[in-house]
Amino acid sequence: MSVEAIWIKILLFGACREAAGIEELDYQLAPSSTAESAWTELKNRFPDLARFDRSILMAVNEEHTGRDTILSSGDTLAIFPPVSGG
Amino acid sequence: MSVEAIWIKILLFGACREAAGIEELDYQLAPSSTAESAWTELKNRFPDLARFDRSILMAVNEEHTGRDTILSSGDTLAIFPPVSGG
Amino acid sequence: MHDIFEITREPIDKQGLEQRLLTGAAGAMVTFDGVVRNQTKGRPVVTLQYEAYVPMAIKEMERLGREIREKWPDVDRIGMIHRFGELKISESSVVIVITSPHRKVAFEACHYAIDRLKQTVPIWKKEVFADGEEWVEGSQGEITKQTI
Amino acid sequence: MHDIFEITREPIDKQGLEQRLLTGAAGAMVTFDGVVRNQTKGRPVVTLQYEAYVPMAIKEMERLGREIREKWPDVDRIGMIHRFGELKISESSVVIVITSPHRKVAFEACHYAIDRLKQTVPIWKKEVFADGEEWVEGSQGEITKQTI
Repeated sequence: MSVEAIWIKILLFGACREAAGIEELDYQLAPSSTAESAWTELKNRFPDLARFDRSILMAVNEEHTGRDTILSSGDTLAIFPPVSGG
Repeated sequence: MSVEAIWIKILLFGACREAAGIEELDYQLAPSSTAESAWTELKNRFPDLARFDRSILMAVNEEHTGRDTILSSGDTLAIFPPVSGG
Repeated sequence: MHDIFEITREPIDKQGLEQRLLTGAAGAMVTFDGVVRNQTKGRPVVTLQYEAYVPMAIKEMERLGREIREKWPDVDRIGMIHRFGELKISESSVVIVITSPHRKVAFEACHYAIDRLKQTVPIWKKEVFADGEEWVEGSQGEITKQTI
Repeated sequence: MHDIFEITREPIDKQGLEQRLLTGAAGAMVTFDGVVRNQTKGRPVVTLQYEAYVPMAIKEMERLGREIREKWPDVDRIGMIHRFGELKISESSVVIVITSPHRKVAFEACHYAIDRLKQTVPIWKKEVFADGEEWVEGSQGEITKQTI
């Protein structure tokens, strides 16, 4: 990875957290990585996440966001299934 | 009044009660009198009730009823303005 | 069925009513609480005075309960308490609680219940202002049309 | 504005929430209380486990509050408390209170609030049965469409 690599924090919730067996990770990514590319790396590391591929939602810094969002160093990327509170 | 006269109880509520200055009366009526005829007699006795003529509602024995209901001895006739609870 | 229909002079025990109605079958409880507002059309209200034809009011609430169960068979429990006498600002005049497995039925039935209660249950209120008092006019004719 | 948005592990103090929100301007208070049902599709439930992304959940509830005030400017106060952790049958997972001068607005806004909360606020629940457990599936895609 280049010297301009970015560090982000990834949070997992609900069934995603349970499938990965972890709720929080610090992650190094190439510059200009998208939320989607972070997800791809995460799936490689935790293959049980693959089944959520079509359903997951994402938030960056506590705001709902799309998968094509470009991440910056210090961002918190949350990945979770559709919400089911109430 | 004939020997077959009927006795009913009349209850007044809300603005009607206040206008008549009374909440309960025992009343003697001719046989086969209607609720409407009881109301007419009541207005004669308490002229301040006349202004409610178009708006009053009636109940006989605690059931909403129309003005043409024929009364029987022992009935309770309640007369009141449109309800405004809640 | 353990529905609750009451007319009382005492302050309404809303929490108690809710607890008496809650069963394991309920997933949603919707509560309507009618409270005394501090003004009517800009005119400050001092108190509201409620008058009830008590035995008939209870019968009409029970009738309304049956009507609700016909329209929304999924309703689990129904509770209605209406207070009478003199009420101060922010005191509750009426509380209606509906429970059901899912929320849509509870919302619809509770909204319907208070709308109908205001048309059919024989209770009247008078607004007391600093400089006078006025009976609140009910909406005329709706009882006749719908319940006789 | 003194609206209330909270996420808590403790039992929800519904009565306390209602009291904190009641002002003299209110004539109607509508409260939605979501409680744990004893079964799902006939299968007995033992407990529900709720998980929340707390800081984001608060932000989303605040956003929902702003959305409600835009749609219903007559709303007086908004309160929402969602609980997380392990909940038993008949315990409240979420309570939403809306007050307004008149009842229609309070009913509509409260119903809308719980519908939207279930689409946008990052909270998840798992049903625990006697013989296993299952995450409840949320309705997908509705957040994306409506809030981004």
